[in-house]
Amino acid sequence: MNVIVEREKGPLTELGDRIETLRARGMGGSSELEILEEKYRALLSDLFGHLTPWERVNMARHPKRPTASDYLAAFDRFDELHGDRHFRDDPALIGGFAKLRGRRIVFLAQQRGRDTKENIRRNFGMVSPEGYRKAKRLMELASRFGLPIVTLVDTSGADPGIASEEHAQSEAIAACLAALAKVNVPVVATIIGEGGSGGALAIALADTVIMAENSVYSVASPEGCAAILWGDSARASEAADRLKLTSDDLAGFGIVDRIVAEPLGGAHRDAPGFIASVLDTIDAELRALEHRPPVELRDARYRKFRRIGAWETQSREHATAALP
Amino acid sequence: MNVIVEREKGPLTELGDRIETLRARGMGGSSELEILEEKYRALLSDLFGHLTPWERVNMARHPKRPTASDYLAAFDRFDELHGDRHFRDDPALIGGFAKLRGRRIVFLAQQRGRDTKENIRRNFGMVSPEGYRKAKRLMELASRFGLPIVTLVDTSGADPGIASEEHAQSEAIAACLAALAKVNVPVVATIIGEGGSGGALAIALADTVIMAENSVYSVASPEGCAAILWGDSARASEAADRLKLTSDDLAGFGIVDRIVAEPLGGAHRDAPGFIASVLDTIDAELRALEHRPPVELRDARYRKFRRIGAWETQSREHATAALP
Amino acid sequence: MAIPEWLRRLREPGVDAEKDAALWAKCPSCGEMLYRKDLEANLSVCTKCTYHFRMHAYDRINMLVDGDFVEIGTEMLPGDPLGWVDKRPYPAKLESDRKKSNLSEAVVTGFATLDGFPVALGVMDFNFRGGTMGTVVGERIAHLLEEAHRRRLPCIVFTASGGARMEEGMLALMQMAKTTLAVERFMADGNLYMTVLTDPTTGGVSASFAFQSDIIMAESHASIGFAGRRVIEQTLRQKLPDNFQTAEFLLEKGAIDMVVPRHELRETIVRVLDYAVDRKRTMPALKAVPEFAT
Amino acid sequence: MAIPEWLRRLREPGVDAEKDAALWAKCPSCGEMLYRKDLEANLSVCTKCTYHFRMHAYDRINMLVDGDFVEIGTEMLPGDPLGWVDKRPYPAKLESDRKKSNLSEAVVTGFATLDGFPVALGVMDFNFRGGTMGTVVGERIAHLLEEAHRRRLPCIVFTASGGARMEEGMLALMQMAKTTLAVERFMADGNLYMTVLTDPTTGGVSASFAFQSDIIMAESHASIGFAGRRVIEQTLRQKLPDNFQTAEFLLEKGAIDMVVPRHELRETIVRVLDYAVDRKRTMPALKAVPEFAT
Ligand SMILES: [Zn+2]
Ligand SMILES: [Zn+2]
Repeated sequence: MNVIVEREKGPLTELGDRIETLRARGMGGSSELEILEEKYRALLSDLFGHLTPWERVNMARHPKRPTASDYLAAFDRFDELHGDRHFRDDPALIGGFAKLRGRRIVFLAQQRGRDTKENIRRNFGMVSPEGYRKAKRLMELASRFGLPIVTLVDTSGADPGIASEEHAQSEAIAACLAALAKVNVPVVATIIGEGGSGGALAIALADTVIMAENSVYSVASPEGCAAILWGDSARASEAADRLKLTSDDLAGFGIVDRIVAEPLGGAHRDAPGFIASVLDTIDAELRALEHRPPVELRDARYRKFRRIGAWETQSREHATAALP
Repeated sequence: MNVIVEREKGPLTELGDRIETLRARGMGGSSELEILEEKYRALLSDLFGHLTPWERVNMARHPKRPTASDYLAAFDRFDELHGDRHFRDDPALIGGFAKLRGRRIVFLAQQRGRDTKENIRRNFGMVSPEGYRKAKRLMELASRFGLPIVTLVDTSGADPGIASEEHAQSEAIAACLAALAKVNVPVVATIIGEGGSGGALAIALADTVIMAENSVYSVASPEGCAAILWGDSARASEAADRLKLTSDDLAGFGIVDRIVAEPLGGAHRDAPGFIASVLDTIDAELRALEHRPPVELRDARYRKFRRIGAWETQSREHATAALP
Repeated sequence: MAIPEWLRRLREPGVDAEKDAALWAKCPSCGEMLYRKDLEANLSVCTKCTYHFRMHAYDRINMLVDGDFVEIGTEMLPGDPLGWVDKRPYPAKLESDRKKSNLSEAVVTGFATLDGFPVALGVMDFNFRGGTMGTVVGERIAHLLEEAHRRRLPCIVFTASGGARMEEGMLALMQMAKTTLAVERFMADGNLYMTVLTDPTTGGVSASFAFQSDIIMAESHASIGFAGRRVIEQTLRQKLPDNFQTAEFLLEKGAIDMVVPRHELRETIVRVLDYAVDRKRTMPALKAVPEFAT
Repeated sequence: MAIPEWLRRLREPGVDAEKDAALWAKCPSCGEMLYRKDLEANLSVCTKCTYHFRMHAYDRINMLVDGDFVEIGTEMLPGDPLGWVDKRPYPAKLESDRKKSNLSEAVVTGFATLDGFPVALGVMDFNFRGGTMGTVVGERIAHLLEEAHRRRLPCIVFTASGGARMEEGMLALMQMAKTTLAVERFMADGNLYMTVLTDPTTGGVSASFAFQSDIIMAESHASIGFAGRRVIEQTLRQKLPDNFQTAEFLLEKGAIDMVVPRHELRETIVRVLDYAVDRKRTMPALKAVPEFAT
């Protein structure tokens, strides 16, 4: 049960319906409608003005939240490329050539389904080794032809099935990361929904990491974390508090470079507008990166991630003394 | 039915048995034994002195003919490396680090079985895409660390099964060839048994190609060729005549650089001696190649294969006139 | 490229020479009788079931290029290095294929522009010795790649092949090595190499320059594989599913980038060129081809 | 490396601190009661069934190196960037792991020689926070690779990890990126990078520096995978076969180069070094490490 979806039911939906009805009757601009609209905004603000980390997790998983293909629809053009050349085309990871704001790029994204049937086909956006190998191949293609790489992250995590283990999921993710470490072109990754652990990072080792305000990016799912800590996945909300998985937290750690504000109540309340602002942000970041020479680009990428982390430093003497 | 195995039965076996018996009785050096030995040599020469192409095909497929692992046993050392890192380790293609005559190399070979059980495990030396991908990986490893590549070719052809097609056998062979085209280290390939078409060539795009005298290397199996030409695979012998698949023929075409003479009656009649002379030849060829700079090596490889072929040249005017 | 009408007629796809005069062609897939003019106007795609008839190399080139096509490599013609005879001598087979197909070999190579993009273009034709690769196919492909390399032009090759050409024995097999080396040298320098696999693409061509490209397209319904379907069926003694080795099957299995219907082929190729090729770099390059110098 | 006897005893593998005084250990695989001295003398491999007990990092280092081991990176110690508290505060967990394992973090890094080959060596230890990767593990691995790179030494890393360390949140996950970048920069310059996967190697460590190496060995019977076995079983609601995710299973599945029993590990590593490393180049390099300068 999604806590955001639940909260959208009842008064908010009622109010929304009434507004719709009045609008349909041509009462736009009437004072009655204005009052209702004002009420609606106030209610939205009450309900969604201050979201807890767990509420953001639910926002990130909202069934109506725009998925990669919704973003793609706002691109100038997309030509999908398929397959790992060895074994399978993984529909959970889409990729190909694209044109965005007039710029030629290589596009990669985890693709959740927008309904049950598509979710099954897309494996709920959980990528198999074949998907990561396709991604790696396209990253290398991008590097070969000097095309910037734009990725959209939206997955609860890499596929944890038997076949994925048998086909060396670890190697596939590791190779995908290694490919991003090597590419000679700008990489801009955007967390648009759920950024689940290594399966998300595999396409997010980027020069610039953008995050939608209500998306989350986490080392483990709150449910999994709660199960490990307290043997009780129902305490996911508490785990979410601790994991520091919100865009604000991650910007604070230097893990996220840019946050794109969402409409009150979440991206799905004005999908076209929100998508446009994400694409504008990507466009701006690419513009800032695109003229940097490859060596400089790779060095900056190295330094960026090299810096991330927090630890204590002991004097070498002390450290040495404490250890054999 | 192998025509060579058939020919080995009867008088030759009888004579051999009698010689064995006398030797066992301590009659070495006796005139009786000498006469028999003389007879034996004469019979060998009668039976195997002049082999037709089809007989050589049968010699190449002789069940007692030394396989890759027999050669490996004469190396200083072998450390097998496994797997394509994605899907499977293919036992039909063995590879790894090795030391040969004191030289560190990367070794690759098709491995037939030496009995039915091993043949099933090794898929009769017919390599699957995973095997070629392992080979490609090890070729790149060799190039990375400056180790020469030594390959032994012994396969009726690439595996033609459903799974191999599903896992893109074409791509696997093509990628293996491409890897050999790129490596910065010397490559010496030796056809030790059957060199069956593209599945053999995949590990034989080499700076030096050596051929055991009675091995064969063919664009198609004689049986397959006969089936296509006359709808009758029983006419394989005739097809073998036409295909020009013997070591002599191929040396004449510039496809094979060195031929290693076999003992009368085939390599299996003195396996250790023959293996030693093959390894000596490989050693000598590596010595000739090993100090050439990578660029020169790759250029020579390019020119070597670029030259192979025979065609007519028409004056450009004529040619142009003949075509729209 | 001006192809005389009589020659064009000689080269109607998927039809025996004897039936050439006929006005109708039967679709081997749905059985529909198709009026030849309609079929031709529809790029040899069945108007009823979208079955893709095999296309003659020059028809395909006409379908693709903006205007001129400057052919190269025509001076290389097949010899008979093995002195091959089976039911007929190899030279006689070559001669009759030449007449039947009006081609000098199983591949046509040259330069052209596609929507303004200068490219090197190779097109194989199944009508000549089943598109098999002998020395001349290998030579022309390698030559095309070298000429494209010199000019830094993208190279696009349409494959259609039954594999290596038996009648040239191991010299034919060695063309896999030759073309591979040429492809690698071409690609290593950052040039775009693209292949379009058409029906059928198998054997030595499939396992060399067909699958070594940056982008692999396949034409709808094309049959693509290493081993022939019949070989596999005979080996396994079982019937294979209908979609086995089809372009659509290979797309699912991840082997190729895209399946493209013939009607969308040109625009799709142009879009890929637009993504991967720097127009500013290649435009002056074609001027080095004398025929394009004007 | 001189390890005091009392410290060595503290670090007996596979045993709770409480039972430490006991003279006997029970093999979790075959149930055999093993005399500790024998077990230790046998490199912590069960003398009856060859079950490989997990090894303490320093014991492993002792088993491998010729003589001296010069540890680096000890000045980096874990902080508490998230102010993490669950049942206990993270710093308290760190403190008790420090005491229990006598390690300052889940990886030990430094320089040594193996049969005369100078190498950079990293050894993870499951006894510290289940070998999870937090900032300091990432830092020490990256630092090791940078120092090895500077000296052009081969680098060998023994992995043992439950994945990324939850208590450091996304800062832990980012160590996958950090180590990947360090590995790639190291390897791109032609240096040998080898990993030995020991029990268990999973999650973020498995999906980064464990599987990015030139040569991947795994210790016999080690459990290796991305997702944990229990996660998969819970998701699929079915029991997995016993050999699932074992080193031996992965060898069949082509994921790793070799499975090596602990007793052959040292000599196998040395042989690989002998194949891939130019002794003449690396020998002077170690002299740049002050402790090896003599
Ligand atoms: Zn039809
Ligand atoms: Zn035991």
